[in-house]
Amino acid sequence: GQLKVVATTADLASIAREITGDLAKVDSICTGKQDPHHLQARPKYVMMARGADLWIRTGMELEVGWEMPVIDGSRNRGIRPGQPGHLDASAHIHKLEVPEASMLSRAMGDVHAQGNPHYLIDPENAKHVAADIAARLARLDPKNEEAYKANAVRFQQEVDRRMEDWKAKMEPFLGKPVVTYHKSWIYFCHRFGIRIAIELEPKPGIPPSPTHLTRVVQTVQAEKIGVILQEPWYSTKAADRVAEKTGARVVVAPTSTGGDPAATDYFSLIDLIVQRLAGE
Amino acid sequence: MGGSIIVCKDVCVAYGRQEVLHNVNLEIPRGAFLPFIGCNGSGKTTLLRAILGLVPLRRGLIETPFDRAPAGYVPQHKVIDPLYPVSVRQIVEMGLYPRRRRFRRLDEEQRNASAAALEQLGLAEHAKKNFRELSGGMKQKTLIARALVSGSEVIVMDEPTSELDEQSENEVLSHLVELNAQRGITVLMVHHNRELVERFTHTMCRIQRGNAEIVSTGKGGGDNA
Amino acid sequence: MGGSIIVCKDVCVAYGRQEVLHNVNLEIPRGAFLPFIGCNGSGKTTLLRAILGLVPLRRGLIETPFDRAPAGYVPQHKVIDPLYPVSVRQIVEMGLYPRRRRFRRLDEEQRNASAAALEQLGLAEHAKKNFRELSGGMKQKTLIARALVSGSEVIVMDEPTSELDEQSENEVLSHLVELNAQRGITVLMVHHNRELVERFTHTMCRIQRGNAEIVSTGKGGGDNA
Amino acid sequence: MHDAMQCLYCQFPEALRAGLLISAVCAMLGVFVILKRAVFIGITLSEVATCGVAAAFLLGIPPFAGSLALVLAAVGALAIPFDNQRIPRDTLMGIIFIAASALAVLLVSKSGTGLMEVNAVLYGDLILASKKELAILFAVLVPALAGFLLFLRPSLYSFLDREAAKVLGIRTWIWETLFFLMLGAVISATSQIAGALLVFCYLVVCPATALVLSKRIKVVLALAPLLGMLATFLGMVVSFNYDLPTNQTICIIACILFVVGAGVKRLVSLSLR
Amino acid sequence: MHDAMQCLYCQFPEALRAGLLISAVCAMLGVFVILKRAVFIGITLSEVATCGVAAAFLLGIPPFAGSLALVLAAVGALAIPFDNQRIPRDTLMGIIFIAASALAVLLVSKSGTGLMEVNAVLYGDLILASKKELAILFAVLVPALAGFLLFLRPSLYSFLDREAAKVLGIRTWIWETLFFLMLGAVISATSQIAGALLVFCYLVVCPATALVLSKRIKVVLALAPLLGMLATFLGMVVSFNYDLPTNQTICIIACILFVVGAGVKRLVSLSLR
Ligand SMILES: Nc1ncnc2c1ncn2[C@@H]1O[C@H](COP(=O)(O)OP(=O)(O)OP(=O)(O)O)[C@@H](O)[C@H]1O
Ligand SMILES: Nc1ncnc2c1ncn2[C@@H]1O[C@H](COP(=O)(O)OP(=O)(O)OP(=O)(O)O)[C@@H](O)[C@H]1O
Ligand SMILES: [Mg+2]
Ligand SMILES: [Mg+2]
Ligand SMILES: [Zn+2]
Repeated sequence: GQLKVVATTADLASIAREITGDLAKVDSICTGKQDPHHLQARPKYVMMARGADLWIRTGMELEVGWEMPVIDGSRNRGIRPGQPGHLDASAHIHKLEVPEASMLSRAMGDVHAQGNPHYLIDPENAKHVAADIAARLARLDPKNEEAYKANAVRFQQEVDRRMEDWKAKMEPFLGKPVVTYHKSWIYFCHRFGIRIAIELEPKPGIPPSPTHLTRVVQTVQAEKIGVILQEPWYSTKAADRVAEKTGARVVVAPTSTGGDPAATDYFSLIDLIVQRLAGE
Repeated sequence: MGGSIIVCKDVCVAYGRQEVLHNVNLEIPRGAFLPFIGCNGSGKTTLLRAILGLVPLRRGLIETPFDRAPAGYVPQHKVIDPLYPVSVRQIVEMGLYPRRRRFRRLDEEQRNASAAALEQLGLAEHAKKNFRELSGGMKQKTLIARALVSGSEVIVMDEPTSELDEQSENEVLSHLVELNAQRGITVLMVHHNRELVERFTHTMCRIQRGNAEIVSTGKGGGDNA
Repeated sequence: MGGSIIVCKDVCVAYGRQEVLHNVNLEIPRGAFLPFIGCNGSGKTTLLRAILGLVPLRRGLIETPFDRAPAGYVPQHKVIDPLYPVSVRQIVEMGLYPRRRRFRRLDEEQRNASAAALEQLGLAEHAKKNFRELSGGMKQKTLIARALVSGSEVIVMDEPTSELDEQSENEVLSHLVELNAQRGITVLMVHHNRELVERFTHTMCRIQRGNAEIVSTGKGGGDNA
Repeated sequence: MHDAMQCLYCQFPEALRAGLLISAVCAMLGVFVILKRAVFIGITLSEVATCGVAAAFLLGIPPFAGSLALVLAAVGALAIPFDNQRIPRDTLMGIIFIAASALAVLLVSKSGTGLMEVNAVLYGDLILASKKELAILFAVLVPALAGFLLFLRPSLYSFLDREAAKVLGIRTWIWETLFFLMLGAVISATSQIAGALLVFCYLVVCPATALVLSKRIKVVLALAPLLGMLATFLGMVVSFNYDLPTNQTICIIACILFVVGAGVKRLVSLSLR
Repeated sequence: MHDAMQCLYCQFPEALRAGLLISAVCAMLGVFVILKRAVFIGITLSEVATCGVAAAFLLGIPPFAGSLALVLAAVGALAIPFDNQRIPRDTLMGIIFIAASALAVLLVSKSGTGLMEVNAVLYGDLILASKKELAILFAVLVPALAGFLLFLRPSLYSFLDREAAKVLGIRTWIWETLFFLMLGAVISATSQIAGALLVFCYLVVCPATALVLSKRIKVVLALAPLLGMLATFLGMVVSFNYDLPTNQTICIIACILFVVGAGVKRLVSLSLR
């Protein structure tokens, strides 16, 4: 019957839905509010993997903690890495922050050793991912090949169409520095020519040191930075504190579909980020 | 003065399934010096704790003056958490609590009372030690001193001299008799050495398998049995 | 047989700054029945614990047979963690540990020994109770029973009868004397009632302010002092 | 170094003041937390608060109301006297910890929010303390401390020997309950600002050092806050100079003080031989 | 329901087996964990392991070597007899917890990795247990359990009354050290697979229920594993049917069993009046 597609994150699922239309059932493991680095396993995840014809992962070791156990637990050979039912969405994207080989050997076990995995927030990357998904679906379900390809093209065109609007709105930020909370924004900023001057919490889970905080304040003041950008699920205390000292604006925006009630699909996600940044 | 200070009416106490005191009726006259005598496990401790309100009664009623003026109490199980960094003197001063005014330091008289109690029990040189650094007898003496300084109308002691040496035991008992005779303080005391107790009184409370009654033995107050 | 079973040479024990035993020299003959007598805080408990190896010596040497055959011991502080869900019988059976073979159940003889000890101390009907459900005297009896079943050559008891009623105390002491006389078991026992002790022996160890010596009092074995 | 200190004060005056205040109060209360064998109460209550926030999100009530309600309930359960219980207090605390942690995840899994969002409500880092928070702190801690010191004697007696205290006419359950309620309020207020781990550290490490160093209750009660304030100050200076997270640096400094204190004590007692 | 159970077994045979094995062994050991007042040892050791992994990343040694080394050191410190100490065991445990948590963050802040990466190494979820992990579990738990049962008597005696045991010729320090080492090994192995919280739950909640229900040590030692296995089974069924995170569901079921057990006990004792 219908193809079953399981994506690890809500973003991937949202893009996959654009490609499949009604031709397949698309589910995601993580909701937009869950941290894909860390997941409390439920039996449902394994059951989803068991029934899946196509498994799509973000890759770049984002899901490293739980992905293989879930696949192993599902005993679904078709979605094991290397099988046609397993798609690593990061295959053709433009990667950022890939550490040098010398760094790699030193920091053994570093999960983000393949680069920063939060790439879907860049719409251009989403286009590559859409193409990859369509190609893979076509391989799994050749009779609907045409439909998938057409949907992918439509998605890409829609991205291109909206891109103009987004670019226009981001115009004021072009070449301007901002402060972000985590490194989860680098792809977005890279795309729209925004410079990340400094991060508030350079390492996830490690609170900023007083020196770092002072440095952030100084940077904001020196470079006249107007915006501190962060995800909704972290406390805004640190950002508020910097804002209070410098008069910068704290912008809270989701980085994944479903991370905010308004971000219902991939387009509305990017819309929302752009709106919030533009201060609408 | 006169009359009963403590009255037990049909008192039953039980631990779970086991009833330990069966219908105890007791009238303890004001100013009595009343030793409690009985076998191990007969219910002496339970009765005293019931009188002090430390064990719930299953049935019956106990009238005591303890809601007005607290008692002095030496428990049978003389343990104080050894972790607490409090000195012997501080433990003895705990007994002064009902007498001192709230938020005030000890007054002259109270300080003298605790010093006197320490002195009398031979604890003066150990006053700064911690409870865990005392020998068994010294622990017991500390708790006796705490009960003595409370200045209560009623003193309840559960085998207060079990670990004391002979001389200390005699001193403590004599002191209790003296307090009883001179100040009319009621003394309830569990003791296993009947011979020794009979040197001081011939009225005692005998407890047998959960039944208590006050009995008088031979009238002569001889020193040697 | 014969000779000394325990020898203390120049034993000094201190807690922190305070030296508690000063150069104790003691030879305890095999098969002795040796009461330890002394004031509170004189160092009796410390000496016995030093002999058992429970307190480190600051100086000196103690020779004992305890690395070959363990002792039976009743501590002064008769507390067992009340949280543990073990019955009186199980605590008594703990004393059988040195006698039983590893990984084996109790044999007939051992079961009889523990039953006999419980019976003798009047604990048979309480054998299934938990330690926390016992009265003070019953707790003490439990630990005495544990020491008795160990079948050791040496029994060390620190005020074993302090909370026992008179009859039990006499029974326990008589039993110890009997064990001593019939099986040549060495008994070291702290006791505060000198009069009572003299009914059984006239050789005792007197401890005064950290000095110990074995003394003999009047030779006649009279029953009343 | 001097510069750094100056800078520290002019950059983070609220953090320094809040840190000194929190450390002093928590370290003093911590003496009794250790003596009552309730060491892990700090993280237990912080888990309970998390669970309360998660429940509040689900019920749509204000997060703080939820966390307050659950914290009070937990504290009430812990104030029960445990002398005649079959299990000790720390076991009940462990059970509450587990129930709260698990329930928080389950609640979150059924509500729309993520666990990170719940945690964000309770997130605290000393260095981020604001003027408003400092005011809240004063409002909670100063009365708590005053009440504690005023009623130190009956509380101490109740804790030291409950039965004797009862016989002496002290209503022990009042003091125990008040102590735990106050502890709950102090822990909630301070964790909010300084983070659960740092409060846990003040409640345990500094009083433990004081208890190791002295056997006089008055000295212990004076030493613990001093040690807490010393650790706070040193920790802030070190974290400022070596670019380290402040809370964790303070914790490590406090642990170092403990090790040093225990070592010195041991050396002194060995040299007495 | 029957279907669901069947499904549960055919879908997650490893998880079910691992869960039953872990719960049985941990619940049995947990009886002594409670009696030794070391309730929070589960999460303390898991923090220590995290710290070890963080240190290993910094030093470039294999993560497990780092965590093993630190866990052994912590367990060694906790095996010290605490009778004559100025502070109780749980205080030292609290200090170790704080030091480990803080140090982990500080180490991470200076290394190339993030805290999530460190945690990922120690990540465990029962439902994801694999065949290989089940084999490791058997290799660790079965010998541990066998040793524990074989040497139950001397260990029990050492814990119950250390001095008396010493006098009876039991080398108490061996048994205490062995017990804590074994506990460390069991906790490390099982946390890896079942997650720290669930192991903590097995170690505390199920034995506490057993202790409340019975005062015979043999009954307690038999009841605790049974309760653990019951909670595991029910928890898996519930989590399967209502799509809830498995670990947390098991924890809550265990807590519910505790509350029910304590309530039943109370009712029975009231009805005896
Ligand atoms: N753990 C300890 N720490 C410090 N000092 C101690 C400790 N135990 C005993 N002492 C001191 O050692 C001295 C002797 O104590 P010990 O217990 O040996 O006396 P004892 O003869 O058994 O007295 P008692 O008849 O009261 O039992 C006392 O002064 C006591 O204060
Ligand atoms: N906490 C308790 N739980 C259950 N039973 C108890 C408890 N305390 C005492 N008992 C039982 O109550 C009975 C009486 O105990 P109690 O302590 O009153 O005796 P006692 O006369 O003081 O004995 P002793 O002379 O040994 O101190 C005993 O059979 C004892 O087993
Ligand atoms: Mg009694
Ligand atoms: Mg003694
Ligand atoms: Zn990341």
